[in-house]
Amino acid sequence: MSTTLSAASAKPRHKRVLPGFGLSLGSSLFFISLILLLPMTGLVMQTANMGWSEYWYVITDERVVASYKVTIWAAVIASVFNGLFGLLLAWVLVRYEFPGKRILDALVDLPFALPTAVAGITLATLYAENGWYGQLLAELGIKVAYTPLGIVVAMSFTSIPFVVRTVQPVLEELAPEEEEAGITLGASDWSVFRRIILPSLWPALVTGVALSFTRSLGEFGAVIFVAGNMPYISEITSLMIFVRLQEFDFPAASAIASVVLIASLLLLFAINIWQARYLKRLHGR
Amino acid sequence: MSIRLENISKTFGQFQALSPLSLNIDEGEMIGLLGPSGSGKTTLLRIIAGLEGADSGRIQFGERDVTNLHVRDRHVGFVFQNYALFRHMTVADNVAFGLEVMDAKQRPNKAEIQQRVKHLLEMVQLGHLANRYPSQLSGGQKQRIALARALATKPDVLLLDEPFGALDAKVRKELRRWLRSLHDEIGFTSVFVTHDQEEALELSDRVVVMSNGHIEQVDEPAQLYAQPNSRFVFDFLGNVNVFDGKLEQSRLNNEQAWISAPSSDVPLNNGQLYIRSHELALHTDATAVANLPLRVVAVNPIGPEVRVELEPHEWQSEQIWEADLSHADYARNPVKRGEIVFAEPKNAYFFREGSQQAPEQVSWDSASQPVKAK
Amino acid sequence: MSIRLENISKTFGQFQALSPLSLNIDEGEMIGLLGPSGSGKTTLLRIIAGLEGADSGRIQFGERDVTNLHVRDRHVGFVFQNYALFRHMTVADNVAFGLEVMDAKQRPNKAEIQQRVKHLLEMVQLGHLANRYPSQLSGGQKQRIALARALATKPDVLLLDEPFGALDAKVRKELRRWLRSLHDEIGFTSVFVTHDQEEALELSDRVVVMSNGHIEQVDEPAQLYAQPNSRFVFDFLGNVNVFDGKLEQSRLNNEQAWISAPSSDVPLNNGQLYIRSHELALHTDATAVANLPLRVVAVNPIGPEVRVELEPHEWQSEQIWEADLSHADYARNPVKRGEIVFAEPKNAYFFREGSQQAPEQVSWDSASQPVKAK
Amino acid sequence: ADQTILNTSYDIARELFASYNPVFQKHWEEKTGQTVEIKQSHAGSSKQARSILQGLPADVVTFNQVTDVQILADRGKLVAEDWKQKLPNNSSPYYSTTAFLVRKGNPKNIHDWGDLAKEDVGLVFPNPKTSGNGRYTYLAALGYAQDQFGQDNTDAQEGFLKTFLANVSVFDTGGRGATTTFVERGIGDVLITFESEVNNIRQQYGVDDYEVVVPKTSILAEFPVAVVERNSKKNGTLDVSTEYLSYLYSEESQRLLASFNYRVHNDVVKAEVADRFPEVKLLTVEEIAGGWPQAMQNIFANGKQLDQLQRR
Amino acid sequence: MASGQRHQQRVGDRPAVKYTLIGLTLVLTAVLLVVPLISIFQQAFVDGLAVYWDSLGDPDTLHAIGLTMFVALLTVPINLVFGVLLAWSVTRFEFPGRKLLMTLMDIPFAVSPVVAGLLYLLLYGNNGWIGAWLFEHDLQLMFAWPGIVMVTVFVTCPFVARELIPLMQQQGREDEEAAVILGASGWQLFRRVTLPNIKWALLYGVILTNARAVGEFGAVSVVSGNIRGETNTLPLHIQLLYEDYQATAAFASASLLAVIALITLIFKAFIEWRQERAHKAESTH
Ligand SMILES: Nc1ncnc2c1ncn2[C@@H]1O[C@H](COP(=O)(O)OP(=O)(O)OP(=O)(O)O)[C@@H](O)[C@H]1O
Ligand SMILES: Nc1ncnc2c1ncn2[C@@H]1O[C@H](COP(=O)(O)OP(=O)(O)OP(=O)(O)O)[C@@H](O)[C@H]1O
Ligand SMILES: [Mg+2]
Ligand SMILES: [Mg+2]
Repeated sequence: MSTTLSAASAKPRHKRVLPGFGLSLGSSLFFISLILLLPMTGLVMQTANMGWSEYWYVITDERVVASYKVTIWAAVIASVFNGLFGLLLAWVLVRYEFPGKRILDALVDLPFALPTAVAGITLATLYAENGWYGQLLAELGIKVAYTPLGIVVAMSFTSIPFVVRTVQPVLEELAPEEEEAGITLGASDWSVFRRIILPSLWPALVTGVALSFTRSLGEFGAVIFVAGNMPYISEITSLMIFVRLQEFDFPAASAIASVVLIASLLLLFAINIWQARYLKRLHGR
Repeated sequence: MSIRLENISKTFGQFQALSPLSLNIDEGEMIGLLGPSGSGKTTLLRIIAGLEGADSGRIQFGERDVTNLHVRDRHVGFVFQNYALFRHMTVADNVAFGLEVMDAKQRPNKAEIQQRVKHLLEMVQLGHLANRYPSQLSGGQKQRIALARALATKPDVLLLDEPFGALDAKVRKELRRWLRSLHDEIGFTSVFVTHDQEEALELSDRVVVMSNGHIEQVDEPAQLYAQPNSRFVFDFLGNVNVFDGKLEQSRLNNEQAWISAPSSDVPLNNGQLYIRSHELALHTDATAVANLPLRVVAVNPIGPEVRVELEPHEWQSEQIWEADLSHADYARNPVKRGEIVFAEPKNAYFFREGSQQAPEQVSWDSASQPVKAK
Repeated sequence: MSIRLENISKTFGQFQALSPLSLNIDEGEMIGLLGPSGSGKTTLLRIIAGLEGADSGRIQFGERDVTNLHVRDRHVGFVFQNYALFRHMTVADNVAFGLEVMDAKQRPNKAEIQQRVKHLLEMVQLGHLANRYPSQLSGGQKQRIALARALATKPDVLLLDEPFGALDAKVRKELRRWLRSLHDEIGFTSVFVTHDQEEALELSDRVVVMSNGHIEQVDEPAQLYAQPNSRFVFDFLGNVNVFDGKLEQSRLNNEQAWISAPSSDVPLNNGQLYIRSHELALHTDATAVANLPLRVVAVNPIGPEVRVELEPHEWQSEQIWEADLSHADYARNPVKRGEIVFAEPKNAYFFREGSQQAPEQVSWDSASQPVKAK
Repeated sequence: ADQTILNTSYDIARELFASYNPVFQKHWEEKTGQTVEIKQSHAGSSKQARSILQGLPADVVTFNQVTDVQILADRGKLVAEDWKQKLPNNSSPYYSTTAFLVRKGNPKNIHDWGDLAKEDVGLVFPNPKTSGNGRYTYLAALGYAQDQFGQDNTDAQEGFLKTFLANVSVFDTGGRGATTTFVERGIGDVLITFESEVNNIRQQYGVDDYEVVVPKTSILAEFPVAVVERNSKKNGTLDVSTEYLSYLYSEESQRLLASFNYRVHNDVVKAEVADRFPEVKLLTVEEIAGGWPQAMQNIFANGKQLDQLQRR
Repeated sequence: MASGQRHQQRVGDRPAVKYTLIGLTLVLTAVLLVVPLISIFQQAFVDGLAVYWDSLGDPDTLHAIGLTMFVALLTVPINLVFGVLLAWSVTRFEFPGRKLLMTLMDIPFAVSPVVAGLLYLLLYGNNGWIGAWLFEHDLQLMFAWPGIVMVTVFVTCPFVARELIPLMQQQGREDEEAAVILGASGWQLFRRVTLPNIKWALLYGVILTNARAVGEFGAVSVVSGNIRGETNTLPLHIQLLYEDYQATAAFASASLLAVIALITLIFKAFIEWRQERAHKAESTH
């Protein structure tokens, strides 16, 4: 017994069962460093050239702050709208059979494929007061193009696929039993949806909305054509970055970009963590 | 609440999952649906609940025709095979759900609901887990919560799909007993699905044996065991040895082996004798009753019994034979692997060749009859 | 190939899934790992296979230390609980996989592989399904394909995780028997996980009973049944009735009830008597051996036996008692629900109060001893 | 081709240089017997300058912003310090001015800058923050105000500019966007842009639907050109690059430029096209703001005059 | 007595609800996605078919199409390999920092494309610390096709991994473990077991990557240098045409992009459908 003890107490070196840990993690890290992180150093170095107070001054400039407000509000509205519309689209695509469903499914990805500027010009054409939609809306007294509402339209157009594509697979995987359990307990369709299905979709839906939101924060090409770009009213943050670039003020551009970037990353990270917690509660692991 | 099914049938695409079948269930009865996988048990249960629509036929709950009634309005309790607890709600919220979604008119107020949930959780002995999430429960606990949830709205009918399928033998037994006592106490009508014969026999007032979308037999457990009305039921209710014999000289012969005409007064014919494994005695020589030489393949002591596996010697049988002996019997004649032994049946069921009728029960000596009463 | 585990332990995060344990398995043995859910059976099996690394300890296959050997090089066959068949490959391709991925040097040529696959499929009696996809098979068929796939590379060690867990009782029995005969024929060493005691007892040469990451007992089935060395093993291997008694006047007393000192020569003490349910006789009056009044709660004829559930009358027991009677015994005294009857133990196991040792076997009359040999 | 040069230009000069390049190629071949290939890059001129600073290997720049050339000299020493003196007219072979496009019949009766600060006049011009075109517009308005209210009456000037800015309906980021907004979306009453553009637009969208109004005073908008010496030296194309720009001053070239609605300096050509270019009093940036560096610093920089006037 | 009626059992299967939701989706999709698409074609064909073909036949347009294809052709395989490696490392192994890695992967969604381009420019441009070195060694990355490929890779790199990770998480490791036990090497394991299981998600990721790579404007425009017939991609070319009052030609090219996107997406829907049908046929006989 005691003779084998020394041999046994040495911790065995267990090789990973599945191959490719070193290769896959190594090359992923290499790739992420090279493609994603290395360029970030440019941002850091540009902003590092400024002092803290100058940085603060640049990112809290009155007009820039106004643009944060506009951008965030528009992005919030657009992503909430996308949350609703995306959920509806995903639901209809998963739950029902109807002719043309596959084409509808394909159309969802259209906004990814169109250059954003084309999207912007097209939306401006449609929503301008002499456009197809603009005329109708004008009769109702609603102006979309060249108002903050235009920003919302452009943002939701460019980011709708995010919600659909994150919710869809989860909805597909949803087992019918919980739903049926709800119904046998006498719940109406609406209660079942709200109290049983929706909570299961939450993590995916929130992730989709968050992706849609961050994408909207950064959107430029599509927005500027419909925004009107009036100071303090319809100027978005991306435009402020663009202006700084026009002025060859790279540090200032980097500073404002870093604000958006940090905010987006924090949001995404927070959501990843929240989602892991939520899922842990659901699945117990 | 009694349940009456008339000519219920169901097809999925081309596949006939249920051939038209009828079944009456009395108020307060506990019915077990027993059958092999794919025999349509779940489908039938779901049709009763209203989760699936029948293609034809009629369903009555008591006096009420519920055929076209929505699940929601049938007011049944349903316990799903894998529990289907709401994962994002605490145990208490799960149980409260059925109460909270009631019409505003009927719905008890908050305090009442809380009271009721507390009472239900105590009834299933899990009061201390009210604030846990389902993922933090063991299988047996989940099962009990699923039951409590189904019972919260006081349904008249409780339907359970393999309620104990995924549980350990021990937990299973405990829950089974608990369910029975709950049933007796509250008095709802219940139907449960199982593919475990022991469970069906132990738990139900009557067992419905299904195969291929048909009902094969509906009977009380003892009756079912004593008088299976088809080969299928026979086969399904525990191990059985089959002797395929030709009538010659008032003996059933199979090559070198034979079994003499039984003492009971049944006209013999060509046909098959079904002999349960605990109704076989093993001897070192042929007896007057039978000459069934078998080679011992394995001897396995399984708890209170010794199970001897036997291979026909110089005659034919499709399957290995099995004899279940008490330790005492075994001690009297401790057969060894490889030996040739001679089996003698005590009781058997005779399936007449070419006949579709229920088998005749036959016996050779004064072996006790199985009990029939509950 | 023999297997030798020494001081194997494993933690997941904070959780000790296996406390250091050792186990020797002989060449050609078939070992059953039995235990409740979460006791570490799967973990142990995966560590033997090399799918999981142990935190400490050593594993030897024959003379070879394989502790640090990669799964690939351990050359074991593994059958997963839910089969893990490759969904996109036909049955034949699944079976051929292990052969096709061999080193070019060792790999048989195309024709040989085909030949071998054909042979394996015939061995598992599924030659006609070679071109189907896994989704088109029933559970039992899938299981057999998983076995054929694992055996294709002729492993010396076969590991199976609940190989029959998801199957019908009938199919299960058939496959079980088939696996045993395959094992005896080919002669690999095998370890299988189960939580079905009957399966473990019937199939294995030796059974390893686990609980909470410990090995509770390793023994041959008969031995295990005859001499369980702990309450846990006892409890786990079938139903048991517990009488908690205080020694007074050389009787074990529990309120109004008592059991006299057994005939065997064991010094009594306070402690618990464990009595298996088929070792209880029921009488209409107290006997010299015992005065155990019980109220009949239920009488269930379950196949060859009648199971009587009993509730202690004027004494205390944590659980319902159960007596399994033969139909003959029952016919002699056909008790009814609600009646008071008196139980008398034939054999029992005595757990001395405060002692952690194995129980002593005690008996009151000349009841036959269970067999011990296989 | 024996040599290749890259001409980096502003975004709407595509057709202009598409016409000029063959002319020059022919000239160069006649002169030296060599063939030259000319590659074109078009984008906003600030963006182009940025790209060149970061390594776009341009041999010559033909911009619509003096500052964008200047930055090449200041930041990167890519262009000679004295680039303005290398060619006539401040190295600006053609020029234009800021003019108005109004809808048919001039319903709002717009004739001069003063009319733009009237109530209910909607203006469309590019954002001075993002577009050189917009900066010219702003400076022209400032020049008019200085002219009108006197150099020192800054209050009156700013009052005028404030209403002027408040009348803006849409700030597009570039000239083209503003044009689209005005013409295709039907927004605003006046589009303010380069005179050369105004004429292009009329040609594009219909001569009859719009009228051009050239105010009496306006700004001199120069279109500077320069050789990116560091690149062209490296590429060995200094000669052809220099000649590429000088030849813009030839009569043939000037005629070509004029056909694109630019004003030119060549007297012969000037006389030929006099009827198309009304007399305007052209103020220079130097006169209005003391030069581009000062304009950028005191007017357009973050928080300076423009920002102050736009503050709500 | 016999009633063949079907019961509604899943939430939202009641015809009234079902058709309302489908209708609402179709209307919303039509308004938000289809009409903009039609409007692009309308503007492309405004001057007739001949002009449409002419504008597509322009050598600069043809070159832009070629360059765009070329960039997509390089980008897609790079991101394919990276996406698979990343998904493999994240789903098949446990290691500290897994969550962070998954968040980092989302950076491109959080960064505005223009800023993304700027980041590359700041790093690899002449004034960046790598760019200076490149300049000395006469290596032109920015304002040439390598730069375009680099930023396109950046912008599209999350798509494949994002498609694969949830699927591979859900499928678990058991199939692969079975293969390893049977002696499969890493490559055999991947090619013969993993790949067939993930091929649909992979295809979908590739299609999204391709769609986005073909349509990317903002980031590319920063690093391209806009040299006609050399570094102008199709979206840049569209922008240029539009700026140059060639709206019809611009929209013709835009419609081409939309068509490319739609064709790939419908192609995907088609093979999915065939696969599904083949599978159904298999499992029923
Ligand atoms: N939605 C469905 N579509 C097609 N076939 C179905 C469907 N539901 C059930 N079936 C088929 O109907 C038959 C009966 O199924 P059912 O689920 O009722 O069997 P079961 O007796 O409950 O079996 P198990 O013991 O395996 O649960 C099976 O062959 C099954 O494949
Ligand atoms: N990867 C893991 N991470 C954390 N805990 C684990 C992991 N795998 C197993 N465990 C825990 O280790 C314990 C033993 O698990 P194991 O799967 O070996 O049990 P088992 O005996 O096979 O049970 P069952 O009969 O339910 O399959 C359990 O409590 C389980 O929760
Ligand atoms: Mg079922
Ligand atoms: Mg396990």
